[in-house]
Amino acid sequence: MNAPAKMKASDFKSDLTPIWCPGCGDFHVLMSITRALAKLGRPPEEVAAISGIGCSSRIPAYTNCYGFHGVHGRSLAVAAGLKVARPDLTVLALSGDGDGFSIGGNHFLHACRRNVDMTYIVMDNRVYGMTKGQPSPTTEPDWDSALTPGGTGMNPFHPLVIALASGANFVAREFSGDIKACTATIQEAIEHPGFSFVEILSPCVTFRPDEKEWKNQVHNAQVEATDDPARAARRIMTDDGMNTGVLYRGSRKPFKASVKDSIGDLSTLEAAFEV
Amino acid sequence: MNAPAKMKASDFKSDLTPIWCPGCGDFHVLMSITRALAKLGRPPEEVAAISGIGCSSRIPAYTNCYGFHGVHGRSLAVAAGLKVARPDLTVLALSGDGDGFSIGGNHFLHACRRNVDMTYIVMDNRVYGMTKGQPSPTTEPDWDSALTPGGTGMNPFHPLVIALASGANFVAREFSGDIKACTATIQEAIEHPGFSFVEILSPCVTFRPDEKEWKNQVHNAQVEATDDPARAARRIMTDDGMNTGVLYRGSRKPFKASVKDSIGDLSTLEAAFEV
Amino acid sequence: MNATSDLNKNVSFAIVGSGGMGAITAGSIMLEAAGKAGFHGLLNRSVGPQIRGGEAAALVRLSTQPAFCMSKDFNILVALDWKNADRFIGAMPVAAGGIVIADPAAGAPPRAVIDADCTIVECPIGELAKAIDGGRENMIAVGLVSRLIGMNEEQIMEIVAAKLKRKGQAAIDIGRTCFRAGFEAATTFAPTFPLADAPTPDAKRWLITGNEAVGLGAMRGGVRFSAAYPITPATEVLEYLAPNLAKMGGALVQAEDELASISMIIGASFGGLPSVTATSGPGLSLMMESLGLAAASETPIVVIDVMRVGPSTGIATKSEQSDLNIAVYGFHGDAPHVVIAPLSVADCLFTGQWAVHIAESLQTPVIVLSDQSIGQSRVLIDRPADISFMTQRKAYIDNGEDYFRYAVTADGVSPMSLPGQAGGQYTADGLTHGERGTPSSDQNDQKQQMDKRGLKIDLFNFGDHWGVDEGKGDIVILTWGSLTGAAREAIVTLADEGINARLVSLRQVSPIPFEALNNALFGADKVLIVEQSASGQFYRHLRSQMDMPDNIRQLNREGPSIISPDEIVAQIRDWNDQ
Amino acid sequence: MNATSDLNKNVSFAIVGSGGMGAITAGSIMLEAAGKAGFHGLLNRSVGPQIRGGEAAALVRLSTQPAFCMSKDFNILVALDWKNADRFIGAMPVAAGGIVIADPAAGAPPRAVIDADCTIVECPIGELAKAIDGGRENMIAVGLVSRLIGMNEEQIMEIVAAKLKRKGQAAIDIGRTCFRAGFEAATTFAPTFPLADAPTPDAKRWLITGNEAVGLGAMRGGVRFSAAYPITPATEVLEYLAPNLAKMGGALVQAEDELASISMIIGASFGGLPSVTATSGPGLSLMMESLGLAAASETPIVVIDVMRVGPSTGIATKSEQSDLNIAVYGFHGDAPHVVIAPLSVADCLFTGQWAVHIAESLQTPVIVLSDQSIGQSRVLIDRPADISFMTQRKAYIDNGEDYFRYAVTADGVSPMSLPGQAGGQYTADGLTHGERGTPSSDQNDQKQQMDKRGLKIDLFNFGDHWGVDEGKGDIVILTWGSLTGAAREAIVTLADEGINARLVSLRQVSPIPFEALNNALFGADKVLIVEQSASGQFYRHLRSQMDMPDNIRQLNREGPSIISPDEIVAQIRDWNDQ
Ligand SMILES: Cc1ncc(C[n+]2csc(CCOP(=O)(O)OP(=O)(O)O)c2C)c(N)n1
Ligand SMILES: Cc1ncc(C[n+]2csc(CCOP(=O)(O)OP(=O)(O)O)c2C)c(N)n1
Ligand code: SF4
Ligand code: SF4
Ligand SMILES: [Mg+2]
Ligand SMILES: [Mg+2]
Repeated sequence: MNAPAKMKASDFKSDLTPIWCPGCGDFHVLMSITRALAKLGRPPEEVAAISGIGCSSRIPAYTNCYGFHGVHGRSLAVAAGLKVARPDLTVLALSGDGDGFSIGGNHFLHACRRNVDMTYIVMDNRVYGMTKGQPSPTTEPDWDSALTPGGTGMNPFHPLVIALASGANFVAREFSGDIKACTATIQEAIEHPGFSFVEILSPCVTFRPDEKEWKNQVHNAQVEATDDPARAARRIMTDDGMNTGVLYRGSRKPFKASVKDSIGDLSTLEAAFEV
Repeated sequence: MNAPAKMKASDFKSDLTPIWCPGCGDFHVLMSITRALAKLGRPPEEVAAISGIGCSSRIPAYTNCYGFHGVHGRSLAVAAGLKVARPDLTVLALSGDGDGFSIGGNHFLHACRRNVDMTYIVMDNRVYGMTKGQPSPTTEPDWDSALTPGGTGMNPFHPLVIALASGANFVAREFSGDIKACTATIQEAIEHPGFSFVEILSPCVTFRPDEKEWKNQVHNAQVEATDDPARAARRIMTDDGMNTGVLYRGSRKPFKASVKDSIGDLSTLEAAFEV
Repeated sequence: MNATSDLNKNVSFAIVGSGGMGAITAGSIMLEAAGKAGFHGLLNRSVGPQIRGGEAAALVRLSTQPAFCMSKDFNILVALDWKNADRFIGAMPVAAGGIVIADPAAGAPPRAVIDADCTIVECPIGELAKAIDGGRENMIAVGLVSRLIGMNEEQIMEIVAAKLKRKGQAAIDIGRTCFRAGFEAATTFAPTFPLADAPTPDAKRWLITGNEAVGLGAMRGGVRFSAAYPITPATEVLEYLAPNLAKMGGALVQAEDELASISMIIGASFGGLPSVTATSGPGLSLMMESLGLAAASETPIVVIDVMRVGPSTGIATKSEQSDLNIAVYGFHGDAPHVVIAPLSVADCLFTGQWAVHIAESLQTPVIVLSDQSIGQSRVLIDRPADISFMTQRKAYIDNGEDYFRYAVTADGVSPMSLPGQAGGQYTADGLTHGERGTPSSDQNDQKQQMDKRGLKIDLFNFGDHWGVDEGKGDIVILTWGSLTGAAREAIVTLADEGINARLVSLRQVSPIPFEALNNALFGADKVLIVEQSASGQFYRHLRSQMDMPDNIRQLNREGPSIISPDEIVAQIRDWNDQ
Repeated sequence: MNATSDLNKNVSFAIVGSGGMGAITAGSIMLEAAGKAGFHGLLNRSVGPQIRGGEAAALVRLSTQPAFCMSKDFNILVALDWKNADRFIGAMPVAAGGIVIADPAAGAPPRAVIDADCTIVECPIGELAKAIDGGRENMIAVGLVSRLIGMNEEQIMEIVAAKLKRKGQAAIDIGRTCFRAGFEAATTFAPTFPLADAPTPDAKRWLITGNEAVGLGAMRGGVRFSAAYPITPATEVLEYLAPNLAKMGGALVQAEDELASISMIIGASFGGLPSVTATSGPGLSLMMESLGLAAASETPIVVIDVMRVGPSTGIATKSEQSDLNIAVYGFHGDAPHVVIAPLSVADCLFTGQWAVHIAESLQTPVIVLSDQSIGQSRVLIDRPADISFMTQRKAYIDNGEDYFRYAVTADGVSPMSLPGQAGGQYTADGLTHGERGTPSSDQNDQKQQMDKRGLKIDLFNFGDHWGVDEGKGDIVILTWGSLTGAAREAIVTLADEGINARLVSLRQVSPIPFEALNNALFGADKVLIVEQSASGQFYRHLRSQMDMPDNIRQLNREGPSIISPDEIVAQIRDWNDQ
């Protein structure tokens, strides 16, 4: 990554009007991402934003980067393929809690483990927004919905702990409304080598109007980020889920395979078949 | 579960000859399962063994229980459906490290979280046996294979930590060669309410001959099982992967939905549509 | 009821606005009130990709007779606002001679409306609502439309009161005030479209969507377990099942993805419980491997695919009939199974029940191809008849002999034991296996079991449920599933013009009901094949398996715009003239 | 070479044993030695489900001319043991007049062998091996067979020495001692099957499997990225690519499942790199949703499906041609794409390369239907010609105007920018979209883009690679993919009998090459359609899309037993006699 050029957040915004509900937290996430990219200073064409399906997954087309809006749940795998094939690019995977932790859970586990140098931002609103309000893995057990009358009764999922246990190299949680913190953390996540994971609490004002209260509930983690995953995991497992900030900075080796200069002459390969 | 009747391990063995390689650890796992079931004392027809695809997943047909040998990676979901539909049965899901943690990783996460009352036994040989020796998520980073020359370079996966972080209610690790310990742990896992997970280190003598050494490497966990998942997770994240024994006994509420006595008369449902 | 001489047997209206304004609620209230008054009718909703703030429209047709499909144009269009109207107004054209009521504050009507041969009337809907404390535009719209079609305050307020009961009398009163304001505002509007009197129904009408009906049908068939992963436009099937299964002693589990949901119903069915899931194309794609497992392991399951526009993630909220290929041919290997399709919103009930009957009888997966156009339509129908199939899995009875789960039998169906039955233990297997279930790579085992699985379907008695053959004449309109309604209207219209055409439509999509279909097509002079798929999947499916008559034409296209009765009529008319 | 007068142009032998005994290594050594000596030949392996201790057999055919398929019976059968022989011996019958060499210590030969019209000779293979320090039965077997077919020590030892070089001279010497022991033991055995002299090849022969060849072909086509999830019988494609991609500057990533592997290659291809994955039926099922995404987002990818016996998990190690349906029709929605199939082991190379050419030219997914019978066969072939296609994605060139990724063009192919290109930014989308890629639910956008995606394939010049039309006569044997070899042998045999039959076989499975195929079938009197699928997927596919000649018969069945030239000959002979 070269030294920041004079780029503005607006250089990273497309001219499409987002189709989110007025007040949706994702507007702020979009702002933070474009600001972080501007600070990073790479031109938009060297950044690729990969997503799945969901309200949150609509985000790539609202940036002025290269984007890929794929099928539900697979953003991480598409992004990993892209990054290994094109190590020169800055690759972001962008997802929702349903896309990323429910149908996409397996790719999450293995992306952390694989530790490809990219950044994963999940807009966690603890609900399936796009399909009109079903519980996601991060939804509280007693949240009532048409699909799960009376609530799921299941403990919500700890994305940050799973990330740590599976080997993510940078782990943070932010709140969408705090654009400054989000911007700084996203920038750091991108600059951190290996797989960086940022969970952004991003309210769904339509199906979870209660989340409008989040702005009063989040609080900055009172602790310094650690580089001991076991310690970080224990800490997160016992926090209230509203702690924000960078929680873990690791130094594991990023994934080794990547495409280099292609050799066009296959004669050595062909010779191997001669008898 | 009623008081143990006089059942023998052989009552739980079918008359099929397993097609495993001579010396495969799975023979011992089969012995331990049948012994544990005998101790449990439920008749074989009240037990169902559900598996995916792999050498290890062949196990159901070698028992005299009801069995389901499904497709690769889905044993946990089939088992959950069965248990919710038939809460009267004892349900075991049986899998390998590839079946369970690679293609089946998402179901693993969510089965732990859902906490349906069943027992998950994974025969972990740190390799894909059936497809002739590719690395699995638990394989060491430097293990050489045709598919990953020089090794994957990736940190192996911590199934026990993932289980804890996602909410499994009972977590243990055993070594297949220690039939007595395996038997006791499997029995306890079955009797423990909610989702119980037992990882059994079970050598693949053909593709991982080095694993014949496991018998000298495993050692009983020197600590008491805890009921604090954060503590257990931290402990396991820092152990050497060769600790055996019950590592966590939880008391989370098992999954609530289950089928009860079916009501045949749907007239109240129909009335709801009348105008 | 209005008593002018100029009464209508049919009236269609659209209420358009932005998400959150309640246009769809307004349409629902009117439909329900009409149902109570004895009318038939249906409601479709048209919503944009935005959840809130995007466009949302209720399209309603009311009729004195059963209504088979939405009308292609609308007598009345009420616009609460015109936001994004360009994006969707093409789908709800105003009929010649129709009336458009628009709030001048919402800006100029879109081109398509201005150009239409209709009367445009201004009405300050927003202001009227604002003038009432707590007032809402949508109830003003209800008043406007009621006045124009001749519904009265009592008919409407009965429904409103029931809907708002929980919110208290004050809310009901506000609703009434809004209704009156709209009703009053419309006194001078013309033209009006007063409905003729409705015949008094024998029993209470039902108001139901296709998604609810297919869920209820499955439960009538005995389903007590479901596993769910939400997807538009199938989610309402699952949301119907969730509380109602629980009420009847059953259970629904929300799964982490479609791989899990299909696996869960396989597990439950292995345990003996008839089980179902619902999804749409993207989810069905993910289920194919396990559908093959259900076929090979002979585990009965029902998958309801509420089709939407494809390919890939396509258009979630719009209809197409383009999952026929994957449903019939999307398996790896040869995996005989059954695919059926409801012929109307009401028929979802029967088809849902029949699906369970077939699956349980044959121990095979059954795919139901519903689609958005019927799944999300709400209709007024006569109470559907009780149908009871003698559905039972062929049970294992312990006779002391060794049990062979996959025993070859005369009808191809092997007795199936259930966990808990002593002596019936076996391991179900998706690998090639012999009669006992043990994996095998033997040619004879493979052939024997493949033949058995084919035979049981070939020999099954599908009864006379294969489809419909209506009307007379040697022109045949051949279609399937949801387009049956449009085709039915078309033959009525054609008959009025003196052209005799028959409607032949398949409920049984695969295996093709060869005998019945050949009989139905016998002697046909012209056959028009109508389907909502750009590649003509239905036509290609038929011709892959049977010899087709010579004189065939196709009326087919991609979604989202649904083929209308008029288009069918036009094609037949043209062809007839040649 | 043996110089008796009674020389053979073809000889087939099988070496059977248990996994771990090295039967397959023995067969490979002989094949390689034969290749060096100028012969053609091929080797199939037959392995049971056990990794070790289960049955394992090498089936080898050597020939003085190109050999298209395995022979249906074997001149020589060497049994290292008879364990599980009943389970597989049916698949390797001894030819009339053949010889069976068995170790008496391994017990009695199975019924099928005893009943065969052949000579059974006892030979204490195990004892001979044990007598040599470090000796192995399989090298004894090599000696035995070499003696019977007339290969000499030097020919064999050159190969053995190369293979054992790393293990040192001692190992090589042990091998030689074993070879000699077997060779000596066989001096008195009869009958023998000495091979005629081989023609001297112009260049060095290649020894290659279909799985290797398709991998190399893809790399010739420009592939430098792959993502892999192992599955029998496709794993060797991936295991070939892993080290060889790395050598050429590319990379292979092992994925967590097939959902990930297909997604990864889509990502890499979006980045501009031609990409491939390989799988078999169960994995292909899991890839269908994302294959649809590749079609809708117009991302070029190649998926090699090495078919095995289905349905469901079926038989992993055996061949069938029953994934045609899913490959062609297994998409939800209408998603035009391309399906091709190699016609032989050697043709895997061309077809692999062609697949990449088509995918890149059309920005579409291409599915290659190989199968176990060619994927895992090892053959001796002449070095395949260099083929170079002018493969290039239609590139985006910044001309200062706004870029529309999905612009409508005359040939249906839109210029595609690649990340890094300034001004070319766009978001690829699997939702229905307009020219720019923005999601849309507009009928016109849907139609425009559907038409475009169909058109680009319709207009593509597939050249004369559609398939083969060989021989002459008005009887046509119509087949596809791997059965081409058997059909080719059949027409040769038929010609010898004076029956002129033509071979028409499709490499281009979908879209069907209508013009070429109609030309090939023009005037055909009888058409026999040959395929390895119980439901006749190929035949049904053809008739769904085109009018077929009247006089058609089918020779088709499920796997694992592969349709042989003899069966084809018998069918034609019968038909001709009628
Ligand atoms: C295979 C598949 N299954 C289901 C869906 C339906 N679907 C679309 S978005 C979504 C959930 C989105 O939730 P989340 O990722 O949290 O995004 P949000 O809308 O809340 O931002 C689902 C289930 C789909 N498109 N594809
Ligand atoms: C969808 C699918 N993908 C791949 C395979 C091939 N396959 C069969 S078993 C297996 C791995 C088995 O590994 P593991 O679960 O560790 O079992 P083991 O053989 O080691 O006991 C794979 C990849 C398959 N059968 N189905
Ligand atoms: S439904 Fe929720 S997540 Fe979706 S756009 Fe609206 S507020 Fe945002
Ligand atoms: S290959 Fe390995 S896991 Fe499979 S049976 Fe043999 S020893 Fe066991
Ligand atoms: Mg969400
Ligand atoms: Mg394993």
